[in-house]
Amino acid sequence: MTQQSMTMAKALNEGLRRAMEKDRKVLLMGEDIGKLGGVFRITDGLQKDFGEDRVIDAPLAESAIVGTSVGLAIRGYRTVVEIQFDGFVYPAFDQIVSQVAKLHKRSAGVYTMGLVIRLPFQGGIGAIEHHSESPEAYFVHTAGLRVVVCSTPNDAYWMIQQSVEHDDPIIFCEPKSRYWEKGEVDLDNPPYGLFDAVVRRPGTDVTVVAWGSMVKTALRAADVAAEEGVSLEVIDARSLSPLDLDTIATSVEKTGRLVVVQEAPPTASVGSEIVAAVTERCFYSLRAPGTRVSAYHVPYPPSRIEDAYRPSVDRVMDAIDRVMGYDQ
Amino acid sequence: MTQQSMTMAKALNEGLRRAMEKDRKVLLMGEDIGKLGGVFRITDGLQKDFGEDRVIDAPLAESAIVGTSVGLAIRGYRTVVEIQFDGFVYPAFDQIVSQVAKLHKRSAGVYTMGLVIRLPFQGGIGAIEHHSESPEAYFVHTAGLRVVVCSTPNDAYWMIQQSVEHDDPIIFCEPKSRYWEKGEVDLDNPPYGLFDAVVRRPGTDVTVVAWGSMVKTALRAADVAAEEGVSLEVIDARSLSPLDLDTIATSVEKTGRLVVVQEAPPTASVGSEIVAAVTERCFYSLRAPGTRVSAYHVPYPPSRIEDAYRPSVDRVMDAIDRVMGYDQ
Amino acid sequence: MISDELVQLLTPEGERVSHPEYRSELGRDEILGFYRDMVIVRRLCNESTSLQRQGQLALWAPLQGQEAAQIGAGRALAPMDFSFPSYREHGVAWTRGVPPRDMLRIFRATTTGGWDPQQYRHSLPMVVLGDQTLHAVGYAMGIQRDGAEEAVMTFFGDGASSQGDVLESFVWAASFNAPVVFVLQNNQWAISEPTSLQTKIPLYHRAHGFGFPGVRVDGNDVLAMYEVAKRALDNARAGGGPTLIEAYTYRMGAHTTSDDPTRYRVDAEVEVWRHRDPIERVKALLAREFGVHKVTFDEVAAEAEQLALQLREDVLAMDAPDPTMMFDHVYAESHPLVEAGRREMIELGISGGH
Amino acid sequence: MISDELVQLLTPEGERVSHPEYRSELGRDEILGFYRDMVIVRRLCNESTSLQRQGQLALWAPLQGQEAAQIGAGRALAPMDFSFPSYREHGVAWTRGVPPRDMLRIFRATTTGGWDPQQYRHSLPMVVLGDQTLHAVGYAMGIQRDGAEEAVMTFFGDGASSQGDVLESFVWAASFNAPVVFVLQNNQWAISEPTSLQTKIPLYHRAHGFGFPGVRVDGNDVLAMYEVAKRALDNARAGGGPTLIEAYTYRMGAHTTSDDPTRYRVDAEVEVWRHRDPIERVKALLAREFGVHKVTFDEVAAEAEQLALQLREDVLAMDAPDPTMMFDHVYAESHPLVEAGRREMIELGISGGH
Ligand SMILES: Cc1ncc(C[n+]2csc(CCOP(=O)(O)OP(=O)(O)O)c2C)c(N)n1
Ligand SMILES: Cc1ncc(C[n+]2csc(CCOP(=O)(O)OP(=O)(O)O)c2C)c(N)n1
Ligand SMILES: [Mg+2]
Ligand SMILES: [Mg+2]
Repeated sequence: MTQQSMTMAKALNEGLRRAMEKDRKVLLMGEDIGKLGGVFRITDGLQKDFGEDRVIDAPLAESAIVGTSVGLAIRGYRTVVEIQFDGFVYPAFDQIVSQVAKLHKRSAGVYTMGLVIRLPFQGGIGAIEHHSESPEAYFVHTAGLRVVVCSTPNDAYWMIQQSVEHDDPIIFCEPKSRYWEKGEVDLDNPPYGLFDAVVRRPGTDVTVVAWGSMVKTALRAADVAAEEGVSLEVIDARSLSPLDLDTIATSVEKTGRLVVVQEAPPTASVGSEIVAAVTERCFYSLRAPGTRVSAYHVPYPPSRIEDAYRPSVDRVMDAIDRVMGYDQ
Repeated sequence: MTQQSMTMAKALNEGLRRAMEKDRKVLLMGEDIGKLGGVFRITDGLQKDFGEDRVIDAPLAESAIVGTSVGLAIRGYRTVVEIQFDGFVYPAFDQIVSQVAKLHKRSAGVYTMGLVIRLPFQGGIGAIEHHSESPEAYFVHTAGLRVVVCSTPNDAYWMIQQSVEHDDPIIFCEPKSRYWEKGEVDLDNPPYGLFDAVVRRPGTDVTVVAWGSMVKTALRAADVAAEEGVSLEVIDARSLSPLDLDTIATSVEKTGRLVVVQEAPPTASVGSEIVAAVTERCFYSLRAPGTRVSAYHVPYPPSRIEDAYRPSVDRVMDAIDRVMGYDQ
Repeated sequence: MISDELVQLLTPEGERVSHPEYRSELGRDEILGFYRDMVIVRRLCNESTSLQRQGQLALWAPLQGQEAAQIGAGRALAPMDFSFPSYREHGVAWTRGVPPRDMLRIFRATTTGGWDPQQYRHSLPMVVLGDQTLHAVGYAMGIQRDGAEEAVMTFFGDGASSQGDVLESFVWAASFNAPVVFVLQNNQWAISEPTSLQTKIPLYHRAHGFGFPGVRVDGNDVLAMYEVAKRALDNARAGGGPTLIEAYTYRMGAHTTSDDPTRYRVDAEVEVWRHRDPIERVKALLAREFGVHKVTFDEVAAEAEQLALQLREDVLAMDAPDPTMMFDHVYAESHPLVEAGRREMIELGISGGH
Repeated sequence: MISDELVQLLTPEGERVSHPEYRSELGRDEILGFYRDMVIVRRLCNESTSLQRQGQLALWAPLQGQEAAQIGAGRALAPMDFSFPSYREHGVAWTRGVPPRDMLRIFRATTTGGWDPQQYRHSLPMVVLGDQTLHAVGYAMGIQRDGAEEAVMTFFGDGASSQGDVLESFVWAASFNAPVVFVLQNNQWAISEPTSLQTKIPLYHRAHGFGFPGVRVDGNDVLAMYEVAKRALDNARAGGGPTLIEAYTYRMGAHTTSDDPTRYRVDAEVEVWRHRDPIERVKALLAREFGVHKVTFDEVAAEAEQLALQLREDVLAMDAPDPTMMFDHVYAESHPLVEAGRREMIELGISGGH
């Protein structure tokens, strides 16, 4: 087993490189992804090695980036699109929702929409407005799309490759605040299936589901809780569409309590979905109502106060206390 | 009390007329809303009476329709935008989510975004693709917007006026399959507040929450259930953001059972939100898990089979049977 | 001539006119072929309108008046080229070999597609205004990467010309010098809105502002349409980049069968355009210049009649699909929510041609 | 002259050149005023860059090189006109009277706004590329409905020129003949992308395709910018409709303080543009033509220095807001979810300058 320690940014870069080496139909397209290597350097060096025809610096228009990727898909290419920041995906919303999500269906399976839309998402980097959003719910709600989130370098390396190989369109969410954190990457074997949720830390009292940046927050909360004698089982959802409800439900049946931690605002969110779906499946096992720890129902605030907006360990612990106190 | 029987389409038309008479800053803008009166004739005759400056036939670009309405709002106008069909709102998504929803906040309250975006939505009219969608969840998830739905002519008449007068941006959803159904309109007094849910039929066994076209489906299900000896309390949610959770929770505390009926696909939907929020508030009252009856997680199908996609009385009854059977 | 700017090779009276840049050298058989195409697509269109009136179709978008624009452009395509239509291009679909019954499936609302777009190298109808233009440019970028000598053609209307996606597709086509030909059918109306609402100057000028050629063609002149389209496609295949062709034409009928044009336009305008009929002028030319006889025209009419009958028969035989088809092809690979939906539907007994 | 197409009234050497259509009749005081503006905004910009380097700002988007484009355009605005900037228009904000400290609030990340846009008749920075152009056109439509003699100016970059929203704003401005002036600052770069990626021809041509005038101006020549902008605004106020002004200029610095331009452009290019500095040429003109002395220039420099000091002081005094401010002004009227959030935060003890 070849192990290597690298940042998530590097793991994505290496994963993309490997995907491009394997299949010459794989293209990258986005703003500033060529010479600059993208504002986060995820595509660093790839244009130099694969040429301008395969690593395409795009004119500044997100709808066109996605729309032309659809045309390339019809021609048999697989484009990995980089949206520079979460908040700039909305101009492409029509192409994503009405075309990317529906053309496989509309063509009765003839068109393969095997494109990947990379979305550096979530906050926590002290950025200005529109650079810290968590728009996953919009895409999870949309039939025809799949949505996955990496939270470790190893997952980043493998999930990006699995996404490129997968025939359905995938919104690939990258927690930008974790880009520079290092972790071990196994260069030989993927750790899990692309759509599997994973228990990151086993526990017995409360099931905590998180994704992206919030996995680490949940794990820190688990440390704190352990000191207080409460055992959290932390699940990294990894795939938001489809959700791996089996893994989550199995855990909830054991713990009897569910807390979902998300950076997105609460209403009609992925958190709402997990709570609703798990309640339906585990009604008799639940000793407390499934509880969400979310951002607030307000626009992303100026980043000087973002720590009060994004779920913190404190807020997670507050929810843990609430669900633990329920049946006492 | 002046009562008049009219269709929902006519009620909207009269409501818009009254709003325009009251305030000369009220404008209408949309595709084909002038001479044609809109493809559903909701604005019939208004351009003739209020002139081309106030009833604006727009070039065909939804992003521009919404974006220029934002500019008009900054100038002090209140524009009621007509999006021709639900499926054509996505090109305007960026302007709605990043501007309409956020400019009041961004300007620290200086800009009033008092615009209304009318969205003929939901299916059931035998239309071709993109003409029958239920995109409400996207807007409900978005902080800064409000989302309301009329389901009767009386509500249509009053809610459109209340929406125009309200200072926040409102996504005004109109169940197009109900446009031609008649009902009594009270021309003197609004029946309810704009953001109130309303019990359309009192009952004791199951709380059924619906909106738009599905209110009628829920009421029909209540008739069927009554014959089977099950008493449904049907609530018309009317406002989806904010949700009137007090009214819903009060009902659920009484019935102990919740079924949400929506035309939208299930995942991360308004139905998910209602189930999650009600479960949190009424955990000990619930005798069965909150249950959703939704469309399926597939793109809107060809309309010849739309009746199998949209929740039917049969599917609602199936859910009623399930929640009634839970604690037996 | 309608305007100085217009490329026209055949007057409404069927007389040839010369043009400094374009000339038609087509012979009798080719022109007769165009004539046949136009007569057939008009006949099929009328049949579709009456099928709709009889409740057999959910909707129909008639092409009447635009036969020359569509047949001229469509016939200029080479077999390996690929085309991306909007929703009114039944004439183009005909030139690509799409069976008429397949064109009607979407309007009978039994499918959201209708044919195998790769087989005919003609994409599916696009209802969202303008979205297809970006697909066309992307496809053209694929052609460039394959080093293939192929071109793409995409169709949109005067109304759609205002959409951001269409305008972005111009930016991209120019930036990447993509082998794409944009065919803007300016039929003067976007439902109830006249073209003057979308633009104050002729639409073909728009291309110049993006740095590629734009040409305005008499869209009711099939010879001019064919020549201009062919040159633009040849140029694209040879690496010359995009062209915008504005086919100046007229929507003789309603926007769709749901529309009532009497609310917004006057008969006199329609009458003016009736005299510019795209079919009559070719018929006059064929008769005069090539001595084509009435019997030949009658044969074409009879063939069209036959196809219309066949179409009617095919449409009436099209049943609603099994509702579980909504779960097919949502994803290329299995998805738990889709499978759960399918199971639920089967358990509820809704499936099975209900 | 950089190109024949360019309106230029003052060479990089500070010599006047004549132009068939435009001439400057400004006197000493006005030109000195422009000089002062440019010196000050450059100095404030540099101060902001160092504040960012010292960790006092989250980000900074320098305007260096674009002072003439912004001051010329901004000074052409009448008090009642309204302007819609992008995120780099600190110079324009200065001409509108926005206090420098307020411009920096967004970059200190203590707000997503920063000033009262109605008070200064200058909208808030727009980070989403191009969205503001539609707001400008809508606002201009409001002016038309009010029968007011006012105009709107909106700013965007060469990169943003590819966005659908910008192009739709051209469609609308033309269709409604809106009193709006588009100022496209073509600073040659969109982060790492050269303008040649967005277009193969000069960007001002784009307006012609939409049916309104486009002019390319030497964006480093404040006199030319002022005259062209003033004429365009006068024309707009008089009902003459929109104009696109392409200010041909150069981004001397990094895109923002997060950017590293050495990865994508060569120093030699920057050097060429250093010789076209917008401030030096005005200084030369003032000295030669109006006999302005060193002491005056020194006074301006001292004033700029003073303002920079003041800015630094103001910025350092800007504390993080109370986190509960995130719940203010989300809605104009009370919203239960927002109030619940506020309550939760207060109960958790997070608020209170934490
Ligand atoms: C994005 C979008 N907005 C609105 C519509 C509704 N709509 C369908 S056709 C049409 C008019 C289109 O006119 P034009 O582009 O000139 O094409 P034509 O119908 O004349 O062929 C409109 C507004 C749509 N299909 N898509
Ligand atoms: C819709 C959108 N997409 C992407 C970005 C990220 N972004 C910020 S500035 C920029 C480059 C803009 O270049 P240009 O328009 O030339 O303006 P300049 O920065 O040169 O002033 C990009 C890509 C954005 N802000 N908005
Ligand atoms: Mg048209
Ligand atoms: Mg630039």
